[in-house]
Amino acid sequence: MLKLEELCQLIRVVAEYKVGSVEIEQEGVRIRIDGSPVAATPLLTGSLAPASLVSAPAPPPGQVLEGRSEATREADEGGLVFVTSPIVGTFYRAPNPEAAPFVEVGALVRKGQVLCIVEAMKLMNEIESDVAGTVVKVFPDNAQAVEFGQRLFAIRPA
Amino acid sequence: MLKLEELCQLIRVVAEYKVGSVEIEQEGVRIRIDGSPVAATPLLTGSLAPASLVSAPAPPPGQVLEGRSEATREADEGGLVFVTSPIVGTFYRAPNPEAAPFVEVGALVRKGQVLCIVEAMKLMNEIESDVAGTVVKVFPDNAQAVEFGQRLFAIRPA
Amino acid sequence: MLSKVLIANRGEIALRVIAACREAGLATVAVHSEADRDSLHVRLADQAVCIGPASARASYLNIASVIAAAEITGADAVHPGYGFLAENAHFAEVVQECGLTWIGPPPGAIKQMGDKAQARRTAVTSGVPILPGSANPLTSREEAVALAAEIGFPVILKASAGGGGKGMRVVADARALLHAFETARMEAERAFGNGDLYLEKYLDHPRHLEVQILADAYGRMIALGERECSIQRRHQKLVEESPSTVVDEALRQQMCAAAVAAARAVGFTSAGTVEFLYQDGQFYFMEMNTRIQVEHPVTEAVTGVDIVLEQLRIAAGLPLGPRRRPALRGHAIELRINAEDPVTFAPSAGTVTELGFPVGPGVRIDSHLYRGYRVPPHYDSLIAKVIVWGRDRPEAVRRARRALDTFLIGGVKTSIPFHRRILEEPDFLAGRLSTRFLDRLLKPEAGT
Amino acid sequence: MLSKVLIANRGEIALRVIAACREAGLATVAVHSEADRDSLHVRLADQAVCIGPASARASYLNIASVIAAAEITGADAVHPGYGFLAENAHFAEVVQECGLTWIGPPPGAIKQMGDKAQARRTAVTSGVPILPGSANPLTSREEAVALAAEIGFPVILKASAGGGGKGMRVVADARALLHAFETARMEAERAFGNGDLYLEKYLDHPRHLEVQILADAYGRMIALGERECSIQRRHQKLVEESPSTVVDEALRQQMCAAAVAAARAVGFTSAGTVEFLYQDGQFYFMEMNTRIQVEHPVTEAVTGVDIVLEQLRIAAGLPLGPRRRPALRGHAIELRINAEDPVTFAPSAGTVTELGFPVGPGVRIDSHLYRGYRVPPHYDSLIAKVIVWGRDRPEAVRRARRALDTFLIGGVKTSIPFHRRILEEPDFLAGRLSTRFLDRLLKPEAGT
Repeated sequence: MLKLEELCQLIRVVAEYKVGSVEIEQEGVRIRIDGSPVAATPLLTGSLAPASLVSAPAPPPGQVLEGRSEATREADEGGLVFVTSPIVGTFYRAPNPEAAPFVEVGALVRKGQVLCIVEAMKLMNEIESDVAGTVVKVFPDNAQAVEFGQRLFAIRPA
Repeated sequence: MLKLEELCQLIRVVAEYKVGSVEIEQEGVRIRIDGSPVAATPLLTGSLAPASLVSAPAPPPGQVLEGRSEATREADEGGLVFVTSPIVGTFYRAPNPEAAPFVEVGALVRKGQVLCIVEAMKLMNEIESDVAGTVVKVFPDNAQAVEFGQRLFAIRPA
Repeated sequence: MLSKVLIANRGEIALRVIAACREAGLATVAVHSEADRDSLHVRLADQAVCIGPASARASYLNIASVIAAAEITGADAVHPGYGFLAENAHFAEVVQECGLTWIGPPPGAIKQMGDKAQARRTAVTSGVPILPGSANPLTSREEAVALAAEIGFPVILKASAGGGGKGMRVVADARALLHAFETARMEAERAFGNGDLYLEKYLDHPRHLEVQILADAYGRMIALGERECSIQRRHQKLVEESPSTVVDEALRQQMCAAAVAAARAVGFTSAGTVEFLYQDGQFYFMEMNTRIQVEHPVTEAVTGVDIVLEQLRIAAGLPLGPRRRPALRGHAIELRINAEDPVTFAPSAGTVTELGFPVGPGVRIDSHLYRGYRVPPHYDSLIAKVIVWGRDRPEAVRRARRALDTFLIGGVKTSIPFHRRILEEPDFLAGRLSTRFLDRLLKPEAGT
Repeated sequence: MLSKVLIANRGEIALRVIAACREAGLATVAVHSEADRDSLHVRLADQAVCIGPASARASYLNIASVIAAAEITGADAVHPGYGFLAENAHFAEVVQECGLTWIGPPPGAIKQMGDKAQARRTAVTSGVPILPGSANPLTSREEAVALAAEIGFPVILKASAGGGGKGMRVVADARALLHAFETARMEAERAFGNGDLYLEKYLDHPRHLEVQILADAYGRMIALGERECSIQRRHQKLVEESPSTVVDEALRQQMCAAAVAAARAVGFTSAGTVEFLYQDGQFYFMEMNTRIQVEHPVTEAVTGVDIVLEQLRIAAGLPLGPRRRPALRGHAIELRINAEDPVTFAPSAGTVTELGFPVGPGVRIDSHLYRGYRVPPHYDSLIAKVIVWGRDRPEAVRRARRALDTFLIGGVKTSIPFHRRILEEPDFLAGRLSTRFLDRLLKPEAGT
């Protein structure tokens, strides 16, 4: 069926032309693009993407797309909540190199519990969970640089 | 089935023409495009639109897509056929200013019947109907300039 | 030496700095707010970091975020562009304290020129003329009259605490001054709870002229001639040109010497601009901008010097490229195209649905627009600079008209029609300019 | 006088002509094929007429359609741009017979220069040097050797009826010539059924130099100096510059005089270009192009003259703007950006999904691109011209690199990476150019 690049192009067209929705069904595959704008902006893609700072799968181009698909995702994935970085800096999973990570995938966290540290200008900023639930995914690697708004954790609310 | 580029074009047409929705089903493939605009359709601001030569409602953007959108239109409008101008020139409904028009709205025409004249470089080019049927609409005014491909008549085939 | 420059800005100036960095062989880091994710500067830079939400305060003005972005990308220098943090001496200091190179003047020079009263004192001690007036609040009508006689009428009374025209009076002679003094004092007293007045020479048709300065770390400082920036609306420049129709080579030499003297007095390096008011053959120091300016391209067009590239060279510890003040060749005009209603001047955010840039000789477009770009409502409304060059002023004007007439922008309202009108004004064509130029042009508009 | 100009072209040159018309105060009519409905020239012109389907033959080359479009819009003049009908003398005649002004040279001049043999004879009678060779087919080996000795070795044997290398031999001396003569004759006989051979001086590292001419209806004709166009791939120019690194003022004067002599001999008016081959201090007339050329902007950049505007002036019966040959100021380079694979050179039609034009001093972009534009497969692949100017050649080269590095085009492949490579070639940087320049550059590429 459609390749990713083609699908992206399709989404772009849907968004640019502000079409309500597009559905494609073929060989048991169903694609539905809901054109209602979730938030901002069309996405950037392809070969021209700047050698972005961040090597995580999410970052600059990605995020825009994600914002768009969140509504769908929540339905599909059972209402995940994403904890994003409130500052620019370096992501640490543990308070120091010898210590165990604050949280692992599968851990139960309570609201206000420290999930990680983001270091900026020599300051260690503790990032707390704003929801109680189970950690489903940790997005950045340890010691990876993170941008403002970048996804750090996915949590399934309790 | 449709190629991506074709699909995109379809969406563009749906959006541009503000069509309600389009569904295609063929060989187990189903495509549905919902055209309800999500927000305001972007348009070209007045001042920038070139003082186009042609004042008819259809022309420039429309035509490119005609061939393609006819299927839909036929269903909606009862299978109209459009006679377009094969040359650039001046449209005349009658052989001379004193004569009666070749055809009027409501007239029955046979295939090959002269519908009008388009004058170019002092030559009077007779335009014949390529279908038998009833004249439903005459698009240009008499003595109006017409472009290549511009709609001249709508005919409901007999 | 520099190797990677973080550009703490957005829009066309971010593109401009990235271009200069490319030419200099430097890697670049863009920073951007969430509203600017799809901006060209993000695409064009080698790396990009989102530093905050749309609000400028939380992103482009957020010093900690900008510095953190430099840290995580390994940038070793910061170019501030104009606006935002460009004249924030504290930011410049933080940049330097973090071991990064500040591509701008020494923080001390920014501070000294940033305090307007101190800047005027600096001008005076450097022998640069300032607008004559009272240094301290006037103690009596009699003192006011004596001082006005010394300065020469007309003069203007202003409230020390004031603004918005309250306590302000333009007077043409001693009799009028005596008459106005108490009223103005009362008005000021009522408006601001402070009746202190001061007095200054009044210019009724001043021109805004400015001199571009470049200075390296080795004591070489040159002026790149003047720019005429009199066409302003509420202190926002709309049209700039070089040379000025009123400046001959003798005056140019005087103004350049004065600008250099003022800049030298604060130990200035990098690129900056000394702004003057000019009327009736006299020029008066107003202030110095210690950064690259929006209108720098007109000077580039008539001198051939790449001012941003020179900033990079200077910051890298290289000597200035040009060795002496270059002659001004031909005539250049810049038109600042804003996304705004050309009649009401209300900002016009929205999506650019159509775009065609002008082509042809003598036209440069610095713009971050593309078709589909959404002009965000959060920042200033400049969307493109049209810079034209001609062998003489009439040719530059013709090319400017051509450029505007062939610049297609759909989806947002722009100032193009307003600029186009300016280019037909007899006073503009005759080079009869003053900061009042637009007052006259806008007055009839109010009635329509 | 003119009032409304129909532009019988598309793409960037249509925009360029519309811009010049705007500057001259002339109304414009765009014509376009069905494939070009959404093109900028359609949007920018005052009126637009669809003249046929995508195929150039049925639209842009369709004389009747173009004339009919002029008739129904009331256009009173036709500018042909370059390519398509630009050098079609019959079209020029039809335009004039229809009472329209032809913005180009007299049809007779187009015809005389269009016939390459006649053009060479014109050059000879005007005292302009041509590549020495045999005027008629060679009758014997002995005649060939005698002529070769007179011309000087190396020489090249060519089949009169030929092409594609058949019957072609480059020979370095008399012995080799004697040896090659019969083989070449037999090869030609077999390939073309005609064994006639002729002989010409062989240039093994010629430069393609050309001189821009402007001439008005009052007998004033000036040359605007030379352009170096040696960087070609299959006779398609890719990079042009002015001045040439090999032309000094004395040579420039000679070449300009020769160009003017050849143009005068055919009663030339409007804008045209005389093309020469150059090697080892000698130049030889090749042909004259009787139209505006793609690369005219480099001459505009170093002279300040708007060549298209001059065409309009001349056609309107006005005298030439410039009074004498202008000095060439600084250095200009043009890069022709094509929508093509930078390695295979296969055309790359498609939709432009991302677009960012270069900013900064010394850069001019003539392009009809916008984001979302579909590059049609029906026409030539030129999508943008990048013209840079610098105070000297090294600065122009640096700016050219900067412009390419900051020119974002997504969705179609472009020649930008190939152009970028050229700008790093030691021979290019040293100005060691010849029409063979790209042969060497392309050879290693074949292996990868």
